[in-house]
Amino acid sequence: MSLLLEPNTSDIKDQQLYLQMGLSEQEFLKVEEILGRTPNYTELGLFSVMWSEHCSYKTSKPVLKKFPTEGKRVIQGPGEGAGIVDIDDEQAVVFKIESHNHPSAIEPYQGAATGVGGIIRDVFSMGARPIALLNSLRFGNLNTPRGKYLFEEVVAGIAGYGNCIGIPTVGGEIQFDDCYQGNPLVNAMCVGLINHEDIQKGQAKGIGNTVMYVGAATGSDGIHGATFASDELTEESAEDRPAVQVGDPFMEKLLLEACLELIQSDALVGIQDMGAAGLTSSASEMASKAGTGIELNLDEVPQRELNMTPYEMMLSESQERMLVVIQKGREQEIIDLFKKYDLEAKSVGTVTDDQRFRLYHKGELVADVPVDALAEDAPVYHLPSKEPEMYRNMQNMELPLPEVTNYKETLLNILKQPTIASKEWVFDQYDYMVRTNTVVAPGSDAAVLRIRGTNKALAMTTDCNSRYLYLDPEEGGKIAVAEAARNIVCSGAEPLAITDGINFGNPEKPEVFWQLEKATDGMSEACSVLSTPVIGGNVSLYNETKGKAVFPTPVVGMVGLVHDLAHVTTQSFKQAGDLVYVIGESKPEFGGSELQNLLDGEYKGKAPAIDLDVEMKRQKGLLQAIQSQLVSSAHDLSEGGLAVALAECLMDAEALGVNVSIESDAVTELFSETQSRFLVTVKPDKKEEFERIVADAELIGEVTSTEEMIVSDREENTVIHAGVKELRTAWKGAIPCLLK
Amino acid sequence: MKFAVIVFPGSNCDIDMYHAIQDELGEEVSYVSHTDTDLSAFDGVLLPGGFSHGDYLRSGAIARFAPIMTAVKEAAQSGKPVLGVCNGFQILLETGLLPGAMKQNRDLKFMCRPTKLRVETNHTMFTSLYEVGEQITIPIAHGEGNYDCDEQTLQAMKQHNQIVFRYVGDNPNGSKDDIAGVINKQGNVLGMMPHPERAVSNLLGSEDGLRLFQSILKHWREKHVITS
Amino acid sequence: MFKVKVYVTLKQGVLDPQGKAVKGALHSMDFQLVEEVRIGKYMELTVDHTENVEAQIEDMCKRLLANPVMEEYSYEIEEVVGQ
Amino acid sequence: MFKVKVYVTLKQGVLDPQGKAVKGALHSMDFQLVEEVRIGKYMELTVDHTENVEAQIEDMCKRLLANPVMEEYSYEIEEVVGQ
Ligand SMILES: Nc1ncnc2c1ncn2[C@@H]1O[C@H](COP(=O)(O)OP(=O)(O)O)[C@@H](O)[C@H]1O
Ligand SMILES: [Mg+2]
Repeated sequence: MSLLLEPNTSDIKDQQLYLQMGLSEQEFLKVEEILGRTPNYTELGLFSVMWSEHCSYKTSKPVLKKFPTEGKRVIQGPGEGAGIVDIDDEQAVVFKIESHNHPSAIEPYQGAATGVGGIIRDVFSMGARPIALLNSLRFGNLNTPRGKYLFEEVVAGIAGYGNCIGIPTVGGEIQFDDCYQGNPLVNAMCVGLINHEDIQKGQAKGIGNTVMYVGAATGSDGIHGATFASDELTEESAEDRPAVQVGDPFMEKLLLEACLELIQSDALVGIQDMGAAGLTSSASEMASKAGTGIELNLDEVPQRELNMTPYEMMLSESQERMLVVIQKGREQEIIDLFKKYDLEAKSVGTVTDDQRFRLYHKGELVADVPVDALAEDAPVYHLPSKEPEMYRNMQNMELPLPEVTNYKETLLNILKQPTIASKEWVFDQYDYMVRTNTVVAPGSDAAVLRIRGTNKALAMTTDCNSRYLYLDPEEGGKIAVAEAARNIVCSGAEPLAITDGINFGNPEKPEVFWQLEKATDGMSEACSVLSTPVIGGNVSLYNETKGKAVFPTPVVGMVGLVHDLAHVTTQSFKQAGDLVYVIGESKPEFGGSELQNLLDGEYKGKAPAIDLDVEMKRQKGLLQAIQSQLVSSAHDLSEGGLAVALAECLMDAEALGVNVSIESDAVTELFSETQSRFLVTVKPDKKEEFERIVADAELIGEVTSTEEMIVSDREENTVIHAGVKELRTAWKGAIPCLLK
Repeated sequence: MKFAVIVFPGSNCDIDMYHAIQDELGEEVSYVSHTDTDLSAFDGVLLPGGFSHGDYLRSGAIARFAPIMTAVKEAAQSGKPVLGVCNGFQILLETGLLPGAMKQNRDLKFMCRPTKLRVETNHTMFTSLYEVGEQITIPIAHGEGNYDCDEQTLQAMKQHNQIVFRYVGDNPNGSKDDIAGVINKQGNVLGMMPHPERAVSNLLGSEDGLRLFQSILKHWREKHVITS
Repeated sequence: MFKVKVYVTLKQGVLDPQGKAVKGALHSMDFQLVEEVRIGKYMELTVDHTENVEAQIEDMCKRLLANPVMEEYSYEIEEVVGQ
Repeated sequence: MFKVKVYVTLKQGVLDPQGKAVKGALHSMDFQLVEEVRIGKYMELTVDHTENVEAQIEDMCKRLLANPVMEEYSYEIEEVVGQ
């Protein structure tokens, strides 16, 4: 597009071009009011991306405000590239999750890859060394070619980026349900490590300082990505779009190393990555946060294509770019530093004192707007909310106890459900070991990475069972946080904080907004009770196809601190003779359960209930027992209940089996998804001490040396008698088999 | 003994190699940039894994032209131990210091997992501390580890005992003759896809790779009894 | 029998990191004459004689051989005589 | 200016895992007519006018663009007129 063809101000008004860019009539009027005139095309572009939901959180702000964000270890809460939590010894952990749902629906490999690239930049722009990647994925059931294609390509894209840049992908979660068929969810999380003294901020301070552009050249890829991310996917989406963003992990590896060297330079004033809305958001946010202004000369912006317009440059979402502010006069040092890494650093502007955002192109002033108007003054909407009828119906529904005739076959069938089945097919493609710190690899409750040079380690996980949220967003929201914490505790770590990835449907529908409110209420409460503040996150709305929203899916990414490597615990059974305990009693709770999915093919009734105080007490007790080295293995009970958990503890164990007996109704005991429960093994000589510390633990059997899982009832009738090999074959073979 | 870990743009197992030598073997080690040209100060040269130059075009193809590669060839000629792991192996193949070439894995997917290897010979400076036929566990992590060479080359390698490691059981990537690692005729340049530097401590799952580095050290000590 | 040559290239505007790296390598090898490199795929298909070969090839390209979101394709069909 | 098209293919006899996979996929999509698929690279170089273009291209192919151990290459050089 050349400048000559660009619409002028009267086109913008007459043809209401702002509507196509995602600005409403009122928003457009507000822009006119702020400027005191009609914006030109470039300016309109700036407002449209900065006022998109993706950048401004205009509809989600009111609900996000409720999150508890403070804690004694929190160094940086929401607001910067990523949150930061203290882990003692002048070290801190930096982490954040981000969604790339819409790009992944259109081009799954590159969409997922650039999602990973983006979250990595968020972390190293804080000055941290990225040490691990996780993800949280949602797909439709693997029964259509398109569904399989999306799954395979997303996984390959995540692998392609993470492996090449050399950051281990150590964990994640995947759920398959039909509501995600047309709108898969791809959330990527990055965890970094930093020394307190190296913490950076994305601020453009110091009038007269130089704004420099580093990294890849700007192309016309991903223009208006932020706006599209705030819109519903349609059939035409693919054609609508400008060039797909392509990730270059090699370039990012160079950029990462160069930026970490730059952090050590006292010439650096501020640094921020160019993510959504590219140059526009990074420049305007840095100025707005510092209370300054910025002037950019777009002729200096490195460009990959000929004749790019200011509009295109400002809205491009080309990957692997950063914006840095440098002390005036020290530009050459920075140019030299980046040159060592084969990268270009270019002065593109200056920090000014008048809080304006000014752009020059070919000697002309092409945009002049107040920075705060872009970054801070986006409208905030308090959307109407309405309890859906469906929720009442579900609450009032009395579910009969599910009928199971053959327990073993039922277990085998549940193990074959892709949501439950082994994810080895996935994590086999991720280099989860690179940088040799991975103490617990994918396959246990949480991944654990040692911190070199210390005796500490970090545990990390992503979790969210959206089926519960579908039935009851508030309980489901609580459970998502609690489940993440359980996984952290089972690994021997103290839960520190969470990052959240809010993936919902169209918030303009009152029922969807109600889900958003309730889910965040539940999460907030759980975060308060469990002392895991929210230190950052991401919102992705409009996840709908043909008017149908995905299940409310607020993904929780949690990090925990292992105080001593000796505390690291995994879910696999360790030794024959160890005593098997279940902490917590089961109740007949099957709403949203895997058994319900299997038997009825739908989710209905009440979601499992959760008592957060009980949850916290049990987690504390279990963690204390683990830290006192009384526990051989620990696993939380989640999807599929006790039967699945028992099987999972045997999958990677070497030549072991288990023999347990259950007290009450077998369906409830084996398949109910009652919350706040754990499956733990303990050496016989630690029995008493363990029982003293963990109150609600019930001894149900022992680990055996025959590779069999045997469950019997009170009358000593065998309920399940299965070979570990057949369980393993069902569980490990399921996903490869579905992909054939 | 003094080791050099060569760092190419895009290397990412350099740090793992470095720590394996420093922390677990307990010897001296330095990073050496791809733009350097001199390795005379070092007793052993390590080419680490990763994605040099993004592995674009073919893995190892672009790294091969780095200035340091002339010095690597000199080191190889002078009989110093040169070890290429994963991407390092691919670079040695592209350079022609080792025979054969690497293709995409049979299943066209990157794979990361512990693998079982059989030590085919312990008559090398890299494997003297293993038993012949011994099975060891060392992880792989690669997308292009499907080793290939023509029949003639294969026969010649067999004749000269140049196949050092083979995969046991499942051949993960489709490599010809289950080859996981090969050595040059002179016996001082070893290339292997599995990562011994990731298997140097039980905390991370295996320490079977440590003896490979210890073998190098042992060989060097035997050669340098007098000077040190 | 037909021999079909299919060429798949990235669409205009789509970043080609591979081409960029190769160009850099060629420059460092002193092939300064190279202005730009774009890398794509080249496929050779051996195909049985059937009626609507061209339509089928078109279909294969669209559905599998090229990714229409970011790639373009073209092909040549040659009849293989004799053997 | 020249436009150079370079084709790099696996040597005859070298197993092509990617080609095999694509053939399998085409068959499962009911393109039974496909007998064989071989996958290679297609590169487009834009090259300045210099004297010995052909010799330089030959050199690039030999040294970098193809791996002589398992690949073959061919190229076409077209003069770009005008612009
Ligand atoms: N997308 C993924 N990427 C990497 N690892 C995964 C992924 N999905 C699942 N895993 C791993 O598989 C194991 C089981 O996952 P999951 O069933 O979600 O565990 P849990 O229910 O305990 O949270 C975990 O170790 C997890 O990290
Ligand atoms: Mg768990």
